[in-house]
Amino acid sequence: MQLEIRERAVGDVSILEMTGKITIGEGSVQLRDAVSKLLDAGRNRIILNLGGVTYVDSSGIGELVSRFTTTKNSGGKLKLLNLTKKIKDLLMITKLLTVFEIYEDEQTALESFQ
Amino acid sequence: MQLEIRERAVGDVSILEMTGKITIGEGSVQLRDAVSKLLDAGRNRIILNLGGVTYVDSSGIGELVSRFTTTKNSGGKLKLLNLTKKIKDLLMITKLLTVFEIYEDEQTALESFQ
Amino acid sequence: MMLAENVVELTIASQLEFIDLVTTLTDNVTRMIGFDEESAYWVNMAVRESVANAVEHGNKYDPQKTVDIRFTIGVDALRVTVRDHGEGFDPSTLPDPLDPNNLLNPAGRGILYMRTFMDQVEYERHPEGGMIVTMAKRRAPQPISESGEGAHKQDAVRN
Amino acid sequence: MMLAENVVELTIASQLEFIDLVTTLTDNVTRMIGFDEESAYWVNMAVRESVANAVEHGNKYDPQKTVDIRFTIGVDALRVTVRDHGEGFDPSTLPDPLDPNNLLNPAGRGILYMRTFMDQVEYERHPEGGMIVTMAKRRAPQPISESGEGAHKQDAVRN
Ligand SMILES: Nc1ncnc2c1ncn2[C@@H]1O[C@H](COP(=O)(O)OP(=O)(O)O)[C@@H](O)[C@H]1O
Ligand SMILES: Nc1ncnc2c1ncn2[C@@H]1O[C@H](COP(=O)(O)OP(=O)(O)O)[C@@H](O)[C@H]1O
Repeated sequence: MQLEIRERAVGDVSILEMTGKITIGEGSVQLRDAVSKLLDAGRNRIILNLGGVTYVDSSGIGELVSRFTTTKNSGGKLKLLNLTKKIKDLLMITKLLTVFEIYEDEQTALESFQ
Repeated sequence: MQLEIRERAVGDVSILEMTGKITIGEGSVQLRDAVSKLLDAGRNRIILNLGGVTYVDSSGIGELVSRFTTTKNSGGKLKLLNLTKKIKDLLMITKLLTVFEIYEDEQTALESFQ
Repeated sequence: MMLAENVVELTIASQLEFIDLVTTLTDNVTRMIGFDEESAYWVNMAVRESVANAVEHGNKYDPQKTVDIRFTIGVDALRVTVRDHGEGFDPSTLPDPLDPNNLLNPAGRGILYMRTFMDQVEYERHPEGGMIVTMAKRRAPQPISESGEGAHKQDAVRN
Repeated sequence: MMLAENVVELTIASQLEFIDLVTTLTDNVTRMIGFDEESAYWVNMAVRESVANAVEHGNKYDPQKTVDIRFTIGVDALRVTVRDHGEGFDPSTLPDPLDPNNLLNPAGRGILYMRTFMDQVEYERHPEGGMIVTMAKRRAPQPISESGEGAHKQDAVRN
């Protein structure tokens, strides 16, 4: 398994704790499926905790962007939590740092939905 | 470094504690050099502690045999200590289990030199 | 059969499952020649992107077509070429992934990755078909061998 | 360019330093197809011996000559071929390393290793020169795919 995703709910906010690699094929598909499942259940306030994600290829970055857009189109929001130095580098290189809402701690991320 | 060798002396017995792989090239050469150094210094009662050796290719087994012979020819003895299951398998396959003197604990190995 | 002494070649069928084999080999090559963790990580990523493109866009997952990867361990740099057997393309006509209008595109960042992580990236059409991309990453300066000229070739691989 | 979809090929120059690249690739292939730790360990060792022989006895360390390794992931077995570009030899004329008179020989156990660790080992002279050794290791029986025939090829690689 490239990527492990655990789901947790805090009120109407869903947190996906992700560990592993988001890469072309398996990892990207798992991310897509996990977000789809939430949106299908009407849960469109989503935090992706990327603290355990060590590697995101360009397909994985694309998948993050897609899930961001899909969630927005469904009237919700998808935010990022706990970026490692490497993933921040990748978002900077791709000029996506300002596209995403990014948080350093869970509490602040949760409160941002209020 | 493929192989690490630490030398220890207990009276006139020298113990070489080996960790890593004994394979063609580097590992085999290190073993040869370590034993040569002892024999040059007149220390020909040698125990090879292979407890930390995870991998011995056919060249490595050949090197063990060579060092056994060289030590014997210099009037000494080279004995083996702490074989892992895999290395025992390899000595069985090559019919060398009965060629070497093999010990399970250091004390017994040391006493065998008395 | 002929190959310079500092070259390693890997050929895979066009399956995404095989990309990990290529990146692991990449890690071993970069470790062998002394790249630091950080450089090795980015070289790994660039190789992944180039091989993924070759499988996906070049060979279009055609199981009969291979991706051919070649590592050349130079004294100054590691060079990696990745060749596919597809129709080729013109990289100068691609949309810019950093254009504000394109930021939300779900794809189109692979070559940007490669150009960012490597010191040099060049695309060519292979004379016998397909694309070949050549990427280079400089090595840290090598200590000058004391044993003179003769030892240099070995150093290229070992350090 | 043509290659079955379940094949991975690696070509190295004749340097002992490169053997670790081959065995690490071997570990990745055996892990990918679900060999247990123990089988993977012995396959690794057999591949090391065959490549070492190709570098040492086959190509005699000639840096211009390659060793070509091919992994074929079959449904029933992993097949590994190792080819060199040397003069070849006749394996039936080799001294038996298990003969009591040979037990203290410093060398001559590599092919014994290979034959012990693999289910099949066959030597041939390559029509264009050099030796080619083909080794096979059976895979554990595969679960029968529920999605029918079509899924089998993928299974060959994935399981
Ligand atoms: N090897 C290739 N063969 C053919 N076309 C390619 C190849 N590599 C890249 N391309 C083209 O360049 C485009 C941009 O590639 P890239 O920046 O890697 O992003 P992505 O792969 O996400 O589309 C691809 O969509 C494809 O059209
Ligand atoms: N690829 C090869 N080309 C030529 N001769 C070979 C090759 N592989 C093995 N041999 C011959 O077979 C002998 C036995 O090989 P092996 O059992 O691996 O033991 P070792 O390599 O320790 O000699 C070698 O010494 C060599 O003469």
